[in-house]
Amino acid sequence: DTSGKRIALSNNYAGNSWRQAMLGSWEKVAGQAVTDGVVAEAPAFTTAENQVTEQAAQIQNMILQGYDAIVINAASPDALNGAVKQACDAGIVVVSFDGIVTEPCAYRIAVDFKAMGKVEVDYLATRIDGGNLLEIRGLAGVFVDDEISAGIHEGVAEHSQFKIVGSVHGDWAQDVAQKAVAGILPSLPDIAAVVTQGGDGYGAAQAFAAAGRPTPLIVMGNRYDEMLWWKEQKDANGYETMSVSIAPGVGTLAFWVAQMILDGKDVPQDLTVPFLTVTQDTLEDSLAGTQPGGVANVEYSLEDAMAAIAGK
Amino acid sequence: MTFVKTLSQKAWIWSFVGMFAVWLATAVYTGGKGSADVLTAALSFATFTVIVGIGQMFVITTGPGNVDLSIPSTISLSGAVAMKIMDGSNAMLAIGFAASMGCGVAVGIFNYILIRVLRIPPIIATLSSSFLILSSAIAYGRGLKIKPPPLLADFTTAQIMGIPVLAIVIILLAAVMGVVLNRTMYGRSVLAIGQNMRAAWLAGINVERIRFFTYLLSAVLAALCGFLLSGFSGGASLNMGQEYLLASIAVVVIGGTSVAGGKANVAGIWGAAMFMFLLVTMLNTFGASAGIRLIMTGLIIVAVITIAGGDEPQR
Amino acid sequence: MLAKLTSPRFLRAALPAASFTILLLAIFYVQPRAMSYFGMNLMLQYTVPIALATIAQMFIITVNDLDLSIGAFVGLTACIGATLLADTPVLGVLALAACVAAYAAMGALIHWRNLPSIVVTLGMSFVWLGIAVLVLPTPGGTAPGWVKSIMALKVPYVPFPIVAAVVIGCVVHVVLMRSSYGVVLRGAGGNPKAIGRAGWSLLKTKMVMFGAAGFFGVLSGLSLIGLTSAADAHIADRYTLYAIAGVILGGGEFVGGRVSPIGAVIGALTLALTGSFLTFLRISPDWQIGAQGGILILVLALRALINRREG
Amino acid sequence: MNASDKTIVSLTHVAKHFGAVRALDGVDLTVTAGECLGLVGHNGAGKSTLMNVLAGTLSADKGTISVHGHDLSGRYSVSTAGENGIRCVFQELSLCPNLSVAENARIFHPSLTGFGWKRRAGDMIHAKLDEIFPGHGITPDDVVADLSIGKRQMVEIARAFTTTNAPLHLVILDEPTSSLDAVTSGQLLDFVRKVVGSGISCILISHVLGEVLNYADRIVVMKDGLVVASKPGSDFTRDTLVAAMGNVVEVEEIKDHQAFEAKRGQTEIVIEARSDTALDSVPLVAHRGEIIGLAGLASHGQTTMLLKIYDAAMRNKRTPKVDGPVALVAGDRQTDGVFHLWSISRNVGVRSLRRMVKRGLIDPLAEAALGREWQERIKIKTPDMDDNILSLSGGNQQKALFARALASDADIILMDDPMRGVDIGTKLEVYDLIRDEAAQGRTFLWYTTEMDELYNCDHTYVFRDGAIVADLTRDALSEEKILQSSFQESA
Ligand SMILES: Nc1ncnc2c1ncn2[C@@H]1O[C@H](COP(=O)(O)OP(=O)(O)OP(=O)(O)O)[C@@H](O)[C@H]1O
Ligand SMILES: Nc1ncnc2c1ncn2[C@@H]1O[C@H](COP(=O)(O)OP(=O)(O)OP(=O)(O)O)[C@@H](O)[C@H]1O
Ligand SMILES: [Mg+2]
Ligand SMILES: [Mg+2]
Repeated sequence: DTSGKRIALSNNYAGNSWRQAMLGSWEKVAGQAVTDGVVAEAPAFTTAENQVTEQAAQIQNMILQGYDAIVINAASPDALNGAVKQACDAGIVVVSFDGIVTEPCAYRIAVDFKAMGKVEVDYLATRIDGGNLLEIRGLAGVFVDDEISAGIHEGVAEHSQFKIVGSVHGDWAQDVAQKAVAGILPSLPDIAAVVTQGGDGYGAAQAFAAAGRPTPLIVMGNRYDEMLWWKEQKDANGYETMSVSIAPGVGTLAFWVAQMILDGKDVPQDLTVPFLTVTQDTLEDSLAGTQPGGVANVEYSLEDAMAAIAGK
Repeated sequence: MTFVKTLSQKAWIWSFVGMFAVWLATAVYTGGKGSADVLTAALSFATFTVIVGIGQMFVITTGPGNVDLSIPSTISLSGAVAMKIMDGSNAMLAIGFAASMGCGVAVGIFNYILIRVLRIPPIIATLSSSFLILSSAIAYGRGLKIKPPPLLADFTTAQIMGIPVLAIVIILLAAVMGVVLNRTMYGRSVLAIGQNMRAAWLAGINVERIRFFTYLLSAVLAALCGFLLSGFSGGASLNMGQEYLLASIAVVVIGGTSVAGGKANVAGIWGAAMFMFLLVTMLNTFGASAGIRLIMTGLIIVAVITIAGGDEPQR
Repeated sequence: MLAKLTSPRFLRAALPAASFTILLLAIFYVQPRAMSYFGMNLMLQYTVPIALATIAQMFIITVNDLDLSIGAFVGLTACIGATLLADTPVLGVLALAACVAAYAAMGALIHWRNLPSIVVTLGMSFVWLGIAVLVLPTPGGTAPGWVKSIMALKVPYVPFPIVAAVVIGCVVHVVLMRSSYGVVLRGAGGNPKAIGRAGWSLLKTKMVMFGAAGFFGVLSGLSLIGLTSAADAHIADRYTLYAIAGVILGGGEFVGGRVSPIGAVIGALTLALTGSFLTFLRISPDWQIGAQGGILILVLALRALINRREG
Repeated sequence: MNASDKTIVSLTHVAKHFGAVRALDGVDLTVTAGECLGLVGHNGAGKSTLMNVLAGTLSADKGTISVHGHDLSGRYSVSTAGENGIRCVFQELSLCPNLSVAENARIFHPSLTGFGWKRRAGDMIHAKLDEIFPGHGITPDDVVADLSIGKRQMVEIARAFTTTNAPLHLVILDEPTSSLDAVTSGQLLDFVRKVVGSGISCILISHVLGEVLNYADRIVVMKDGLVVASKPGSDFTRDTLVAAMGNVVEVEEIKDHQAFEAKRGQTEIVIEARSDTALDSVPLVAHRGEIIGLAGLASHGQTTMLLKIYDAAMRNKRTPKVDGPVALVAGDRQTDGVFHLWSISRNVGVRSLRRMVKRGLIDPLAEAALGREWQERIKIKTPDMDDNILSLSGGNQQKALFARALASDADIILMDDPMRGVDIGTKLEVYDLIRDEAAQGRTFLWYTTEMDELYNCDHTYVFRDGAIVADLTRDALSEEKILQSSFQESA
């Protein structure tokens, strides 16, 4: 019985659509759980700045407030370990997801970002014979960026018909990506496809259009605007691509995992969740299920969570 | 020769020199491929930096300690509000624009109240208000990504002979602002306040009214940037203003405006904004690793400013 | 006595401390558990590196410059600390010393060409970040054991962060505000020409101040990894703004060499505490970011009251 | 050899050019031990430039400089000057405003270090202040920014005379009395005589010729970058000195000049103000077209009163009553006056911008014309009004500020000891200008530390401790009366 337990979400950033969708899912699922009396409290906390030290301080404040479990989307995989360890030492269950922490005492709900990168190239190999690729990366020096990029490069090494002719940092932001692509595009040869990390596909499409270049095959990242654009293209000229990203609802999985641990259930320390893929066929459904400005999402119920764990 | 010499003493000329050098380096590397298109792209993107840069310039010119850190969140809020109100319909364009300007005015007034009535140092006042503004944007739109009205999208992306229409408009705006700075009472007052606030007051300048207009102008231009930017990039997003925080300050200062206040230059903002864009483009084209790219970016900025040199020391 | 306590200058000096105290009391009110050795320790731990970075920024502001690179620099020193310093201590120490020297050189360059420090430091922030990314391409590394044990120090009765803050504030106060060379350094901010006319080298004062800033930047980076035990190139990006805000919150001014080391430390603590206060309140996630701004404004509005009295 | 024993410094053929301006055009100057050398000359004659060369802050383009018989040309700097016991109190103050009085003293003495330096520095400067300016009211812990300009000047002067282990042979005083009132000026000059008696030399620059005539052993007259006369002080009279300076203006004794009829009552009241102290014996009243003097010892509330009136006018406050637009001539030109990035023309024009607007834009031709007009009228010595304001000599900067106020549309002109550092020739012309303007209906409020100037005023209000203690009409005005009111203890 966890009806007296309190679970807090420590979130390091709220300034983009993915995070907003994540917070929305949390509020919906965890809020329902509180109403249903499954847990006593499940507030979400966001730091004003995406900053390790602020989040560490936030976690410490949560320790002080005596939460039973802390669910974390971390600003850094290693740099929060100090605070996480303190939480564990205080007997608090720590579950990290998306931005996971490496501290051994914490639970991790990880996405295999490397595989995500590789899937993109694998998909391209099924679609086109080969050609030049443009890679849009995330924020330099951040772990996720390196992982996805490594996966992409691994894929390219496997499929030697592809060649990455340009690589820019789009910081996972649509407008930054648009700017970076617009700058490098004039000097690039014909681009067959664009591999992305999510949140930047629409910006790339805009940049190609603005430069008057033929639209290449752009791998999308499940954002509403990306899917909407894709849909328009699909209806207009049968444009075909794929879209892949981690679902913001994974936060709710983390919530249930924390709840189960508090409930005394046996949960493995490391879980891997599949990333969410939208294909040509599922596009309409995904689009319909996503609210404007959001991200294609899957929210977990307790049963889903149990299934996810059992499936492991 | 004397022409070259007087020109080289103008701080702003160096931003153009830097811009040209970087562009040339890129062109040489790519064998001239797409060099003209790169300039077009640079013009399109520099436009937005210039809009906020102009506002930031006036603020910075009013003296040390004056800087507007709320520009990024004002961009986000204005974009979100305008997009939601217009909801992709051309008919609502004017109303959306008015709402966006309204955001700017509100932010400007709010900032000024913090600075004036609550006497909070401007840098902290605008930092605090930026948090509040961002929260408003979140609460209002939750990162809503609504497409801009086609008319707005077309206008912001239109080109005439490879020159973005918006860039032409903003070049005109910059020219007007240059005149405002140098040839109007308001501009003169800003320059005077920046040199010595007390002396300005004693010379009959209504210091507080001028400061109010300056913060208002900065916020309104940020709002305008948000409006146009969301038209240009196909919708508003919460983090779309983020990169303009440092960029707005950087282009102002690289463009020859003195952080000590009292000395400003509008033309330099254009040079600096183009320079910053082309610099990133050059390094992207060279394809160096992220670390090397960052180091090169920094060193080139420092090199340009070092060659330009600082102000002549006064007697 | 009473006259002295109500004099404007005393009030102005006491302002940062008053803001801090009120914020602390508010926190104790909403979360009584914070009012304990353990609680204070937890709540204030992460303010130590921020305080050090703020002091670094203060040195630069003293000589009328502004450092937009301190955050990136702290990140770099953290990365060096978690890699080189841990693996090959000699090399690590040398690298950190080179960082301090690079800062001093930056000061020399700014003086020599009379450059706007904002642009130079902005440029250098990319350089620091770039080097950090090269040193530590993905987050990780481990802090040297001794750094960790220093930061985990348990002082009886008084929580370590408070001891650290007092020590930092007092040491810098003595060096900058009390020592005879400190006078020259501050004077170089107040009226550089007068200092030059009195026969002092302005180049030297700039280099000393930037060097000192670099040194405290290194301390900040090391204390940070002492807490986090691992590093990340972006670990301290936000310190740049926080440090500036902390100095100003602590009663410093952008020009004229008017700074207060103790005020700056308190300013840094105040800024950090606003975040904590927020966690103790229940606010809808939408408004949490805004609430932090709101709290800052409330704390600062107090100053308006006191300033009013000043007339 | 014997001669050079007594010579402290000698400069020969020193020249210094700033662009086209020949500030110094081949100057010879020697200072011997134990003499007070008076240095006079019109604004922009090159006095400050010469002193800067002597202090090592400017290096001469040509010429030699030797100290105690050693030729130091080419390697002369601030520190060599200091090592050789040469100190300078510059015309524009050189204190650090953010530091305390004691700390500013420390800046001057590299050897003041180690434990307890602050107390030693404080004692040292305090003792020197006591010695020169008894009753100065300054404590070593005072922050300089909080001090009035007069007190700052006192601190700087006292600092120049303090000694630690470095020798002290020569103190240069560049217009030391410009911000001091009559009493403190007297204290300083008496002290200078005393110091000179002990073998230390002083160079005294002043535009108040009486000071130089009465206190200098030898007087050197400069004109347009050249030394035109150098004779024992007793060889000059006021008239011959003025003549040597090259002023064509007949020196009229101001006291005799006036034939003021009492205007009071004929025109309406435009200003009525009281101080904040509630101890005023009378309110300050000004009728249109009057010249009102504010007297008393320095910083006894005169500037505060001017600012209060200015503030009321700017914000349309009800009290104090101010009727009409005001303009202010700042006395502390560094902090209250000049815009250091601007040209002279712009500095003059800033108060009159509204008039220069044509079709919404400031007309640069009108601005330049205004600048030229006032360069002419008030004789601002510069080759080009588009040059930076700081290229002007101190007195000429002050004239530019004067021009700013007079050129404006203001009916009421507030003057905060506006003649600081203005030469005698110009002063007399400005007095005429002021009287003419007053005759045309402008009202002047004139705070001055120079007794003589008060004879231009219709009414003089004497201030003490922030309160108005006396209202003297032109007829009743006398130096004794003012001093008496300034010192009289309130019963
Ligand atoms: N009476 C004055 N004397 C000199 N300078 C002034 C005076 N009043 C204002 N100033 C200068 O002009 C600046 C702005 O003027 P303003 O009077 O609007 O502000 P303030 O004096 O801070 O406001 P308030 O008097 O309403 O509290 C001040 O910060 C100050 O530098
Ligand atoms: N830095 C400078 N740049 C250009 N011109 C200068 C500079 N310094 C001085 N001058 C010029 O040199 C001349 C001499 O100036 P100086 O300051 O020595 O005059 P002064 O005799 O001290 O006058 P005053 O009595 O007004 O103080 C002036 O014409 C002045 O304009
Ligand atoms: Mg002079
Ligand atoms: Mg005088």
